[in-house]
Amino acid sequence: MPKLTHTRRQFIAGAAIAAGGAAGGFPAVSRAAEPVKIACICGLSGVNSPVAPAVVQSGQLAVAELNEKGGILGRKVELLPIDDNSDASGAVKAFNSAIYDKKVNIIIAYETSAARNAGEPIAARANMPYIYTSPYEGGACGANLFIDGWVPPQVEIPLLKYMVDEKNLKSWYAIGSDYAFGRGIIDFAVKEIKSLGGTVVGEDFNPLSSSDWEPIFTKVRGEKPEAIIYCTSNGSPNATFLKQYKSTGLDLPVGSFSIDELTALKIGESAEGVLYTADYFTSLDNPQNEAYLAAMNKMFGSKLLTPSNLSVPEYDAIHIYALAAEKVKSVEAAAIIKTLPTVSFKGPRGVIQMDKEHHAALPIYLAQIQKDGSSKVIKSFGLIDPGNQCPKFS
Amino acid sequence: MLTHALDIVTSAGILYVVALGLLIIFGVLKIINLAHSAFLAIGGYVAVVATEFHVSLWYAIPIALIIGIVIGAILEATVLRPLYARPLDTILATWGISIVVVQLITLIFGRETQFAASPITGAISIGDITYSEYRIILLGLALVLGAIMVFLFQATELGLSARAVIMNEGLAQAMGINTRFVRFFTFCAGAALATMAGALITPLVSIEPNMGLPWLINAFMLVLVAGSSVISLGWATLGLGGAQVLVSTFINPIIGGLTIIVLSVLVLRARKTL
Amino acid sequence: MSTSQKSAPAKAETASDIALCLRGLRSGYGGIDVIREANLEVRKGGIYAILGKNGMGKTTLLKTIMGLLPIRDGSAHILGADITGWPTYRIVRCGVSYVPQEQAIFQDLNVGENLRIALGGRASFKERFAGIAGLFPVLGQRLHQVAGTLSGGEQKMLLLARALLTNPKLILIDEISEGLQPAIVGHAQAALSNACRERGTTIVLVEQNVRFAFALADRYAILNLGEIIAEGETGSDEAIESVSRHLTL
Amino acid sequence: MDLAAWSPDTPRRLSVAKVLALTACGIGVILISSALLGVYDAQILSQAFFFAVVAIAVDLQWGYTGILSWGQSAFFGIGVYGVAIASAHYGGGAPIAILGATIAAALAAFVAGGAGWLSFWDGAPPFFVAIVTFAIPVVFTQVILSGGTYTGASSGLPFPTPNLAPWQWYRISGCLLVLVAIAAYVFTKSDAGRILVAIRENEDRCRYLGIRTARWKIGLMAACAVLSAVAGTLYAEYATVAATSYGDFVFGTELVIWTALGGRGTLIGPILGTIFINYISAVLGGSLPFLWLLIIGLIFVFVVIYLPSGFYPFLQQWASRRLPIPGRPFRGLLSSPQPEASGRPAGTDTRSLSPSLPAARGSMPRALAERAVVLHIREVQKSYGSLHVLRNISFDIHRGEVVGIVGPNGAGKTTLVRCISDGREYSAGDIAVSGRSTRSLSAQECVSLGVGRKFQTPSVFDALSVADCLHIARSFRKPPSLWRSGSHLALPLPALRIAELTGLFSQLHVPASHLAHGTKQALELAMVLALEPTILLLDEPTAGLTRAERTAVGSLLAVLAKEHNISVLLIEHDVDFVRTVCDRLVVLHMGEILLDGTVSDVVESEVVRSVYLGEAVGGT
Repeated sequence: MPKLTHTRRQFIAGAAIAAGGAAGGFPAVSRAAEPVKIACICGLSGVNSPVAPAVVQSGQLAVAELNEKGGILGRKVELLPIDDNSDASGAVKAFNSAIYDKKVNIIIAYETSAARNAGEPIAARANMPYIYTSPYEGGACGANLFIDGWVPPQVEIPLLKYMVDEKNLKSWYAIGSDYAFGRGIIDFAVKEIKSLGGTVVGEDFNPLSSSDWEPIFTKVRGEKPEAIIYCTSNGSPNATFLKQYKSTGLDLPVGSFSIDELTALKIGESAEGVLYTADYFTSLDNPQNEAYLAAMNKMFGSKLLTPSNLSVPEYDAIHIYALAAEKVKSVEAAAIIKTLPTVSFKGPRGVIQMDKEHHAALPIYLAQIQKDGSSKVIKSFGLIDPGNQCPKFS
Repeated sequence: MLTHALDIVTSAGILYVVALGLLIIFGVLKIINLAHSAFLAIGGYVAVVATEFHVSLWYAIPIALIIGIVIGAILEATVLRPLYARPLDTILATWGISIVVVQLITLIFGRETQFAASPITGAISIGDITYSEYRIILLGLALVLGAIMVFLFQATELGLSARAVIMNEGLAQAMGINTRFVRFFTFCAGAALATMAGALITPLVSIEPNMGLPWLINAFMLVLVAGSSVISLGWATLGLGGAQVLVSTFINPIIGGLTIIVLSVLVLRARKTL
Repeated sequence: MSTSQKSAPAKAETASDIALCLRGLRSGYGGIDVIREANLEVRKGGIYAILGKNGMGKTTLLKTIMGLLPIRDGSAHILGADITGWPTYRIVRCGVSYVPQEQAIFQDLNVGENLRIALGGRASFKERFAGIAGLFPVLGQRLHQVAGTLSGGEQKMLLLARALLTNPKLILIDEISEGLQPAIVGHAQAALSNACRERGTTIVLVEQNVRFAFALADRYAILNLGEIIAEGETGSDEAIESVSRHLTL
Repeated sequence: MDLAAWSPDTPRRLSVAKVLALTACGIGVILISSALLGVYDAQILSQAFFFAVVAIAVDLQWGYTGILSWGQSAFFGIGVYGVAIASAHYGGGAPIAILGATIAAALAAFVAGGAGWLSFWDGAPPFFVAIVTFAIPVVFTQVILSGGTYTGASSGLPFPTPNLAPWQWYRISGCLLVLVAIAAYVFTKSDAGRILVAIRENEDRCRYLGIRTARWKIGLMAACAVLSAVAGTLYAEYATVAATSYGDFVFGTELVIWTALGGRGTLIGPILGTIFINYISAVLGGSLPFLWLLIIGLIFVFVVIYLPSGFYPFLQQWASRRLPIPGRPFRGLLSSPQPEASGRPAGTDTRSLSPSLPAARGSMPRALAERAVVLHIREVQKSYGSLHVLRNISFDIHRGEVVGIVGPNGAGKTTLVRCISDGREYSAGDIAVSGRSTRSLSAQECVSLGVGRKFQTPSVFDALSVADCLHIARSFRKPPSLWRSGSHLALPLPALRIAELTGLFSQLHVPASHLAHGTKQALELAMVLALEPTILLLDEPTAGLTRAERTAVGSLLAVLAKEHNISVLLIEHDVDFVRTVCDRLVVLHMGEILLDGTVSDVVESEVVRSVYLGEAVGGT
């Protein structure tokens, strides 16, 4: 239990300082045989806590795989999960702890946008490479910041093209949760629908705290669109939206940018028929995914938390980091930062290609939710470019 | 037009069900029960457990009611009774209870959103429109619940005692009413109504440890505007809940979300009584 | 009711004739003792008047007996039972009715509810009300009227009816005659002496209205600054003189 | 009015040297510890220091003044966003950031003032402000979330900030905390701080001392909002990003919890509570986030029930039991500049004064007719709906006259006193004090016209010392200082007489709660007299007093009227008392004046006699 003793010593020392007493210096530790430390910062408490443990598991598998092959540059790899309470103040603490206390080599984090925005400047000042693994609204740029989750163009363009062009649904109602992600996604979707020749007859945002979608559905009834596109915040509003939608008796095709495989499974019948795109499904038929799922099963057994497109990017990111380090034969920050945009990795999602604008081209798939809540992949779009996220880097 | 009217009355019904437990505790005990949101969450999780055992929500509701009574009884005896002489501190203590309950739920069920099977998911046709069947049912339940409360308060000995305590606790004692028991019973009933409401709203909302919080402040405001009468709570939910629906529909849902809070505070300031 | 009937004879050996007994009673509000060292014995079946000017502690004395104020020192026995420290409802349930002076009715409840509250479901309202309806004909017609809309005199009648409804052994009445028309005072007087005569109810009156008190009571006491300073038979010659001395300006 | 001033050697008084020494000490600790701390500890503690500044704001409102503010986080959040929006959208640089901070502080003050105005109406229950402030963070969060790219919505708003090292932030936040804590300490010890405690202790008494309590509370809320916003602006520079979690409801409740656990009303308690809990949760919370919150919740409930004043006072008591500190000797007043009072030792037996005074009443210096009318009451009515509690009340009181109101229970005596002391109470008619109508004037405004009211049960400020209570009574004459505590107490002669005669001066530093009942009554009377009233209203001034004390009070009133020309209106039941003290009696019966005449007129009146014996009065 080395971690626990460390914590206790730190606690006692800190408490002594907090109480105004003097504390002795920390014993100097030789760094020669130090392992390569990866901070997995994620919301173990707060809104992200339902997903965060699965992210940690994904990371633990990646680290185990690396260590089995001899680690990175012959050094052992260690994963340090750190809680950021899914918010900005938690992220400030978590990033400071990772960088200054735990002295990690890289941060690979699954976080809310607020937490990312709070943590990123801290990482930037310390010149700490930082891979962000959440799907997000796009446009986050930092010299040290890399993203391997999806951004709106990657999921939105294929889904809307499919629904507007192939299914010939021209009249749309767009609904979102009122926060950055919801607004960003819906704004992009509205533009895209228009450029595809469709019309948007209504656009509404519901406060995050609200669980009543009825007034919006009443407006939808009045506008009589042919289809609905929505993006709520993850988890709970998704469910309230779909449950209440189902009970309105409106029977329109629905496209979603906020649902994921696990949530759909839990919502079940109310989500039937919803179309959505993502970069990962557990049912993906490729050897990497099969191997990944088998390894996860073996490692965690009954404690396994079902992987999803939110947790797999952590696994990919750790491998991407390892590839970059091996490529430049160094874990030195400047070298890593320079090399990361050139790495590509074939993982459970398929081929991931990091690009010059610090985002990743990803394989995208279309799925429809079945009556039992499972997601059936009905189309594969191949590798989709993230678009111009950070033109200043290219 | 019809849908707007349905939106207003059904929203008022939901708010009524959610605020009722808070109202009777405020009315009789004169305390603000911040643990109300935690009680709602307990009700929600009863529905989750029921789903896990493949029990219908209709059976989960009486179970939620019983659990609410038990929890109410324990908390009244251990936390609230020592604090009746310090009513302001009950705000703090009930908030503390709320933290404890929410964290216990989190430790048991995890932080993630849970789902409860709803007995009714469809829509019914009213005139030329379709409308959520469950919302209509919930409105009916709210009316029934209101009628039961009116009956209990108006026509039973215990209700008479409770009204007497609301009006004049000292005189009620002098009439031979065991006010301590009335307080105890009221808190249990308030907690039970809250847990039941938590279970009742599960077909419309999703369940997570903090699910009660968004309801809490609106419920407060409605109760303060309504005073301590189960009937005026009906009018308050209809008026303020209706205003919320109209603002959400015709202006936007974001301002709509603040309607009840803002209007209530202004009404109370203008009325200058609670 | 039934419990007190059973328990009263058991303790009858020690205080068979005494309905109310106070020994060195002390109580008050905050830092003040309003009642200091009050001693009193009221025989069963009698009507006892406690007289005194404003602010001498009459209301406080009744509240203390009723358990609405804590007893700081001394003891109180009712019908042989030591009720020191009992909660109010228990005292009421052993056969005591209390008629407070202020805020004595539930204004927003109707007459019937105001009456029913005193019964607390312990007996059939119809039966009991039939027993006293003859004394209060007005109330019988107005059971559904909101009590706050009754006239002052009618409200006092309601108080008396409520007090008698429970068939109490002991009634404590705080200034029932205050602000009443002479006719109604006479009515109240009749109702109370009837209760005493027919049912053997013990009545303790706190009064400023000496004429009313003396017409009803057989004994009186004068309370001054929280102490009983005089006591006696109302029929005696010195009674009027003593009362005049203590009660007028 | 003659004033006499003292400089009591107040142990509470703060010297400049002490304040400077404390400040130097605090800053020294911060500077030295900054060199010893690891980077991570410095980071956590910096954040805790900023939060502790907001906890001080919560404590000033809640612990000292009794305003439970659940929403202090919103003002912190406003500060954070003020700087963030200014720097992110209008160019970086210190001037823009300072401008943003200033606007944010003004906005915070405005919002807090508005919340105060919404919360503090007459008769508002004390929990109402808690509900209103509960709503502020909810509104704040909603506004930020719907602000799109302008506020950064849920993503937070990053903006350019100066790049300072962790220990630099540690020093900045630490020094800020020390300075704010010292300033708050000086403030709470000042005249103004004393008024806050008085408001918490007894708001009604404050109103009838002419203190505009609602204004004080609104002002305090605005000031604390500014303080929180300023902490927020600096914190924003430290955090480099604005996020809703800095202003949300959860943070608001956490601040209250930290304050409650540390010990409200102690300043140091909430500071230590905040630092301690933040530090521990950074260390423990990481590995056991949910369990940690559960423990905090349980401790909070426990503290609310069993240690309502919090941990710090508890530890202090525990420590003082272990290490007994010798009690401070009394350093009361020994002399007074008044010639007739000088030489009389403090704590004079009040009884020794009484005998000579009633005799003095016989020789009136001037005829009644010559004297000015001080209180003029004409056809005053008070009704609740159709119920008339007072009808057609008219009488005058002249300068230096003592008038008693008598009458059986329910006659309307206390209602009449209330109508005279608060112009909004009467429904019709007119009351004039020294020729100026009080119609629809508040109690505070009536005080400034010269009405002094003493309540029936002694109404003083239990937590404050006798000297402080008297100071507060004087504060309406002189605006209280925000930083100085008045070192001398200037009292008008009548107040001085009372204080001296009743031995209050020997107990100047005794908390009012420790006074005997009679001395408390005297203190309240002295407080009311400190207002320099022209008309003194007393509701049963002898209730609960012993016979000897009654006599003493009677002679005091006689002195006030005869020597200081103060008019007195008193409600009284004790005939002997009335007989010796009053020039005139007004008999009230069922809301009307039955008789207005001399004491002997009234005592001999058959009508009055029959009213008192409860006989029907002539068919009226």
